[in-house]
Amino acid sequence: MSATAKAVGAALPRAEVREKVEGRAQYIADLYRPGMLHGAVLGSPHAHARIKSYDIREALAVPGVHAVLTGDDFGDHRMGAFIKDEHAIAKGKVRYVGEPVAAVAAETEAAAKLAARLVSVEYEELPAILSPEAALAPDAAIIHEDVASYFKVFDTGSTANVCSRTSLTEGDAAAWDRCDVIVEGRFATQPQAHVSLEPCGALAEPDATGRVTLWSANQSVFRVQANVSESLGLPMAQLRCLTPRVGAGFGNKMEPHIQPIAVKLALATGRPVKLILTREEDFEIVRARHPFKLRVRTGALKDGTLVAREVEVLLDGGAYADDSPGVLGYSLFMSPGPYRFQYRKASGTLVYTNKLRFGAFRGFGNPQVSFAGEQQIDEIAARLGLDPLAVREKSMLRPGDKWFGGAEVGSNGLEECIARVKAASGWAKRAELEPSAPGRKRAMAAACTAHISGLLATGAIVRMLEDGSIVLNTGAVDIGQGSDTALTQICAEALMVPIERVRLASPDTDGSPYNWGTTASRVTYTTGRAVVAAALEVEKQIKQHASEMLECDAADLELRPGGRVGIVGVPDKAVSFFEVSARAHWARGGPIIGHNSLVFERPSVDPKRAIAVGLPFPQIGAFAFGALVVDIEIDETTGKIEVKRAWSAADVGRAINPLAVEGQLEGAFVQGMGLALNEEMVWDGPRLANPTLMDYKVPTALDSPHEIHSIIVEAPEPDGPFGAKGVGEIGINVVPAAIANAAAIALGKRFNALPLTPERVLRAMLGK
Amino acid sequence: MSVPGYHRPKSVEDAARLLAETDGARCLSGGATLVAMMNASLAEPKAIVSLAGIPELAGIAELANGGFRIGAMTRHAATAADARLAGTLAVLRDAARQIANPVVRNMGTIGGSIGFADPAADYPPALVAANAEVEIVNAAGRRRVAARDFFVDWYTTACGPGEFVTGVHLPPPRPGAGLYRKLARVSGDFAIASVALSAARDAAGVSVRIAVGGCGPRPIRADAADALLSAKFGDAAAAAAAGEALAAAADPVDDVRASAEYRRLVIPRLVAETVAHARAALEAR
Amino acid sequence: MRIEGSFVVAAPRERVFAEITNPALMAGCIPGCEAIEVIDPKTYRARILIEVGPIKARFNLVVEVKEEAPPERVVSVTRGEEGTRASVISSNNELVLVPAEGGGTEVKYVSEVSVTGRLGKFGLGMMKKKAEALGAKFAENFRGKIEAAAAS
Amino acid sequence: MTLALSINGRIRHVQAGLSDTLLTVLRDQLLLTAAKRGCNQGVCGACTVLIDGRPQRACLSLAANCEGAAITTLEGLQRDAGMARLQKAFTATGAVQCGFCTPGVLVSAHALLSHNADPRTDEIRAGLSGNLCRCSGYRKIAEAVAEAAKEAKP
Repeated sequence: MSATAKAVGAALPRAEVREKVEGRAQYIADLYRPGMLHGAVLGSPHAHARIKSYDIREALAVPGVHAVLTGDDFGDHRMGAFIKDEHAIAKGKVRYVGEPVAAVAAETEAAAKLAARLVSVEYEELPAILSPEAALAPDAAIIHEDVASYFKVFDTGSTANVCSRTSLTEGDAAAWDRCDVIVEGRFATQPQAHVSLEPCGALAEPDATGRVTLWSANQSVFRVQANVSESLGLPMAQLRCLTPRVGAGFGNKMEPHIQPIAVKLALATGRPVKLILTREEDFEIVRARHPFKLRVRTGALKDGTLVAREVEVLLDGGAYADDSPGVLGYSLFMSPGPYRFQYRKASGTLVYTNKLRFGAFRGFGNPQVSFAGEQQIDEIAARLGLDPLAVREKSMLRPGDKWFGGAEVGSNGLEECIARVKAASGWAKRAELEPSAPGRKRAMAAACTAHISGLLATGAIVRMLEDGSIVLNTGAVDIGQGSDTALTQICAEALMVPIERVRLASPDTDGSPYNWGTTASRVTYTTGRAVVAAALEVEKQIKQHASEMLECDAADLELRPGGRVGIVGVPDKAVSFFEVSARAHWARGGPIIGHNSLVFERPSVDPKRAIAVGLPFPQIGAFAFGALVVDIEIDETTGKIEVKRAWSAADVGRAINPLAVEGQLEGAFVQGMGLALNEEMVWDGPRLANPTLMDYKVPTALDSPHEIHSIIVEAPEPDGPFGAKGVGEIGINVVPAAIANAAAIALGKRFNALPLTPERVLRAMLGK
Repeated sequence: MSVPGYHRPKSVEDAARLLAETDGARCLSGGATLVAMMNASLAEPKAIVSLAGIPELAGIAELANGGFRIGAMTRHAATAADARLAGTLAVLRDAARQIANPVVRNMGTIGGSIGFADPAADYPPALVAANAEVEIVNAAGRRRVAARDFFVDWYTTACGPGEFVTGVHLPPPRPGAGLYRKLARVSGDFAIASVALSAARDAAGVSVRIAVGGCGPRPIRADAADALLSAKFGDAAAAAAAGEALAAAADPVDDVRASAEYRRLVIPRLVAETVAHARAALEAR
Repeated sequence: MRIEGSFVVAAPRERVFAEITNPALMAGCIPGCEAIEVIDPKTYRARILIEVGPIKARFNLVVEVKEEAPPERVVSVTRGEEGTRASVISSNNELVLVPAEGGGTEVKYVSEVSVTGRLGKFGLGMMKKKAEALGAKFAENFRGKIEAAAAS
Repeated sequence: MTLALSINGRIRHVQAGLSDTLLTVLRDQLLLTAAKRGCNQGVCGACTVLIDGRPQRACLSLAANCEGAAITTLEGLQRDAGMARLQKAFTATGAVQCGFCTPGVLVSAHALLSHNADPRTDEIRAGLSGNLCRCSGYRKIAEAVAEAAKEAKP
């Protein structure tokens, strides 16, 4: 890249793409260490049972076994993002089928798996709670008897099987009386599996002093460090957490999976231990998207002006809280959608059940509430005979408006998003769309969304090496979404150096500044801000040196492309970063290091405007906006829905790397299609019935349309890095809602449950 | 230098003998099914008899009567690409083309697939509609079983202990149409329900064979359905009646792909659509 | 995994009840049953081989009769494992005998079966389908035995 | 038991039992880790390698059954002109995100282009329908394959 070409905004290839296309990229399962043992776990056969006793003699007798660990070998330490309710391994009680009960380290994987099976455990079965309703029944068995004593990071209101409850209210309920049309409905969404193509895994290696180096498939080396240290009762400093390449996460790897057990096995054997889950264990043990039950009401005036929205949700949280309180809170916070309402109320309850923990998954509750809310806006438009997008344009949030609860909204490009998808899709002439063959129905529909990017803390360290090249260290894990590339571009742009002169250090809890994690679409925005600020400190130090070298005032200096600094207006009066850095290292001032730390501080709720109870995040993030149009066909013989074309616009503030932004919008759309049309985790009583890729199917290249038009809208965010906001999740939020809206137009039937399988659609068509 | 327990006999007779004499021996053809089960520790064979070394099991050969013999080791990709399987036999090609995906079609074999006899697989109904026969061998010799009698129950065929499939015999292709309509959740999945139809047309009229997959322990067929369609191939009412007859004969279950009730609901609709497409194909000629 | 079914036997209820609680006869009717051993009047040990395609699963089961209300109802619990504990199976079974017209007896059976381990993960779909076939085969064998005995 | 397998043009000696798959042998003994284990059931495609020139699932191929076959992994295609064009196109079009599916996709795409030099978009997508990708939504992957095919034209 020439010295003058811009880094930010350039559709550059991924920094690490070469090793990936040459098959040299190393993921957790590809790592080998000398003397490495293999780990395996035994899953609970019961959904809810007390553990009476263990007998590990048979397991220990298996040739090549080095350690067999059960709950008795783990202290009574608990971890958890919002509620510390989870041991590293089942201890005293099992709470879902498949929950790790015992763990083995052996010379070979086969020996470890055989030995794990031979650990015999005596259980006292308890009634299994398999639905939120059963959890709330007065006589229900209690899953976490001592929930009251757990440490909680916010006022969760936990009692009996209620894990947390949240409510947020703004405006005057009398607004309902002013409504000319009110639509109300009950909706249900299904559990979805992430199916990151790489199953979870970890490799832990102790050193002589008992300090453990832990590689693992993760979305945050710092959350791994925190969770492992909390669940094993180790000081954080005793753990050094690293990350190999990660084969996607989508939320599956944000909180812990098998890391605490791998570390305990390593400490027990004094040997490196590698534990890679099978695909089936990844389905059964880790986490999945929350199934929601919703009751939603929306009211509007005759002319389509939206007036009031009320949402009530019931969440199945599974056996452990994990990120669920955050998903509950966030889904309520986003439930009104990007519109002006005079009255908004959202309340919900999260309950424990004896299923695997439900946790973070791209969209974090937004797809679930949007499936209901965005259909009700279409229902209102249909009743009033209005264009569904016109109804949205009439009431959409405009620049300067606040979000539900009073949170500040920076830039707002929603209007342009809607205009761009309308134009690109030929929305005005959607009624003229013809089915591609007889026996098929065709329709076009739309939906709008907003999403935050932000949340919590991040840092950046920019170091200039002796030769003037730059090492950037942020601790942000690239799970495939392209943050390594984007952050490098931001740093190169800030210091006006060619991108090849900036290298990103791999996340390492020993050397990286803290980063909460790659989640909530936050890395480009929050970590990008820290990178810009850290680069600014480097710039100041460079100018200080240059002012002494060029004998001028630092204020008269400017950075120039290619790693130079010179006097404004005097082209030949300049020095190179190499000269400055050499001076700093060998003569004056010391090595040049810029550092910045920040936490997102804007409050999520203005107490003067809204009443919040049990909101799990006092601060939330910057707001991105999006609009989606889909063109679908329904096969009248079978009810099967095919998506032919889609236009997905997102206001991302500034596209740091347009290729990466398009990749997020296209990938999110197809993952959203899976959620909309066929993906569903199915339980057969207490056990998951389809924990394999033979039985749980995700869209293939033939099930997704080639015409997915991603449209980048740029309304610069005032404090975003070069104006950028996040884009990781927004592209999935309203895919189910838009497809359901199109199906409703094509068939004249409203769908209030996901997925929209051929069966569900044909039944609706035939009124069965 | 090969692995103990692994055998690669050169002849069908050697293979049959090895299977009969070796305890816990299993046949390996393409591996798409058996190795997947071994990886899941569902099948733990003590010996493997690979059929890859037996020349007569590979390839599609034209027979003296104008029909064809498809060797058990013929991969789906080869069956899908063989233009000689035309007219009424096109139903088999259409089915082979829709199995799984291109990479698995390079591995999976017709012998392996029908030997495992998952009723939601694509060959069972197609072979019934093509009026095929399955060639089976055991230590004593070879025999042939009509496809409609070969598939007995869930994952159970007419093959007895020590027996394995050596090939499939197809009658001569007759002018007409052959179609396989597959309804699945996503591309490459097993069928929720499928309809295989061959319609031979000659001076005397149209002779139809139809079978439904994925909706019972074996491919569903009904003499009444064949008769109704053959008598009035153009008639929508006949197609509807045939669909009802097949739905009645079906014995679907609820599974992760769909409910039994939906399968009963969709069979007549798929049959009607497939018959309409076949009729259009006949009229086009 | 819920397995249920019913079939009619041309024999009076008392007769059917006596046979259904007679391990020796049941051994001959349960498809794949290789051995049955009475531990005490309420407890049997059984070894059952189930073959589904290339899958061979030999289950070592313990059947405990929980409730017996002759001649109409038997409730039992089955627990066991197969291979080196490759799969663990447990099921709650209920058998109800209802007089059918013409002096026969309708046998209704319901089992709530839980399978974990290799068969639970991979074979659940196949096992459910095979179980339906096994149920039908059991009915056929049982009816054959009872009606043959009644006829002689 | 020692087994001699032809891998990327060289005979490699490996230990293999009856149930060891080619994928296990490639990854754990020969440290050829381009082929990935995504499901071990032949569905995801991340383990796709060439066996006698045809793309197949390494996880469903028994090592014992591969004696005498020519096995080619992505590591063995680094000096192949067709693969170089694919790698260049995948890099330029943004067809790679997490990269876990990429080796399998590249091997399948390479096989597709070797017998269909100028495939239509729907043919590319059919050819890759056995390689799951959860990040990209497939569009840029199909574009990259079309781009590589265009580059190959004289």
